[in-house]
Amino acid sequence: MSLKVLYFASLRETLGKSSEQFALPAGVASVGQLHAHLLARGDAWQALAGTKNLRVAVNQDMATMDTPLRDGDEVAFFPPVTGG
Amino acid sequence: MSLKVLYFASLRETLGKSSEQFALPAGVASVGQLHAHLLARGDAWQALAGTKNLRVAVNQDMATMDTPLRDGDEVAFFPPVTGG
Amino acid sequence: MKISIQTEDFDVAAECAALRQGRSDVGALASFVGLVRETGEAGALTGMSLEHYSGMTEKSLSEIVEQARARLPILDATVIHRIGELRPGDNIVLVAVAASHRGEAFAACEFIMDYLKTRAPFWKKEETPEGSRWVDARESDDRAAEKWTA
Amino acid sequence: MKISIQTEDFDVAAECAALRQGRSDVGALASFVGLVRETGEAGALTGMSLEHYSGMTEKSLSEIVEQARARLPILDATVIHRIGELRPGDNIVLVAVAASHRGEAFAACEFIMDYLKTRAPFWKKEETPEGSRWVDARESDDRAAEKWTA
Repeated sequence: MSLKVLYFASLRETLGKSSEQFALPAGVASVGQLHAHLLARGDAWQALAGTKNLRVAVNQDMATMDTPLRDGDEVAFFPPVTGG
Repeated sequence: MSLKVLYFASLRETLGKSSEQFALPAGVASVGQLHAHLLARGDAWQALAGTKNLRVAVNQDMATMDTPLRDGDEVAFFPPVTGG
Repeated sequence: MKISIQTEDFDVAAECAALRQGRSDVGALASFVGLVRETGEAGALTGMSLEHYSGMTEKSLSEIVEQARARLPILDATVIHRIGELRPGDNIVLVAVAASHRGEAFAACEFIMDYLKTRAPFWKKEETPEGSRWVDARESDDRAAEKWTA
Repeated sequence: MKISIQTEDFDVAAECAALRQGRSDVGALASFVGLVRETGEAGALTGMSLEHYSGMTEKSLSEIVEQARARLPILDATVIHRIGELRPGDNIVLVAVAASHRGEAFAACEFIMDYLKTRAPFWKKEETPEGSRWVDARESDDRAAEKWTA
């Protein structure tokens, strides 16, 4: 299963990248599992756990840790929004 | 005691005048007494009684029938406002 | 505070710009424009005339803006109301409020409009193909003004 | 409905005029402009940069306007949000709503702003003489949005 993952704002800066495309290992089938997979990279990726009220969107709709993932999905992680 | 009395909108049209200056007879010392005095003129002046929710201002402040009158006051009668 | 009763039209952008001019603390500008609709209480409109009580109108609008300031931490406000002969689609009234935050700007703008509608001495007369008629006051406007004292 | 995410400034008067264009039923135009204040959470500001999630932003704003329409009898609405580098005093966001009556225009304009603030994927970074910092989300914005579901 291949996903596009996006990072915004402070998270983008901390991780040093705004997006990546990668093939997921077997067993990663939900946002929560993707989150754990990324955290396991260590180092800067702890920012995903350290961001207060981390938000996630799947295919540009707000999602939760339980949201299932499908091949080709676009997943975005970001801090609470501050526009307007 | 001399007063200036103003009429606005439908009341002005029905009465055929926008203002008048006149000396009040003794005993007319409140808005309610002025109102009764004007009604007693008969004819078109019944419009003062017939105007639904008639409003009155004394010296450009909203007033009631109980508001006392003083020499030189400006009294205005008008229907409910409809600006904006 | 700017209060103006005028026959001429107004420029919303210019009035909003004037409210910000020379201030560093404006984060929110709420504005409202009321217009002559093509259809009124008496059907299709060909025009509208607006009468007011000169002197009391300015006093009344100033008091309304002062009440808004007393209730809400706003920075400045402008009220412009046109009088005389207007055509369908014409602007009637502008209320613009500058504040640091949006909640206060919205609330003050709506407060001023609700009070203007029920307290400022203006009267509208609608002109239609069948003749002209004075607009009746609306109970919904009274209710809108009452919500601020609840 | 017009939704625009852009680096350029906007013209409030032109956007309001466009909302009325060709319509005979507009009696009320409520608008809101949010601006960069000279003082932010981190003290005096020298600038601000606005990042967004291209694609989701437009989708999110369209959905917010559709929700406003579903709740309130409004005629049309425009939302413009700037992105990129802004200076103190610059416009950030415009929400303008056309309706027949003022109550709906005010409510829809405030609803759209409250939802935009808490749901549309924009992020502000403030620049100060001491450096730059991402703006924290405010609890007061969450409460403002929650009042619409009470």
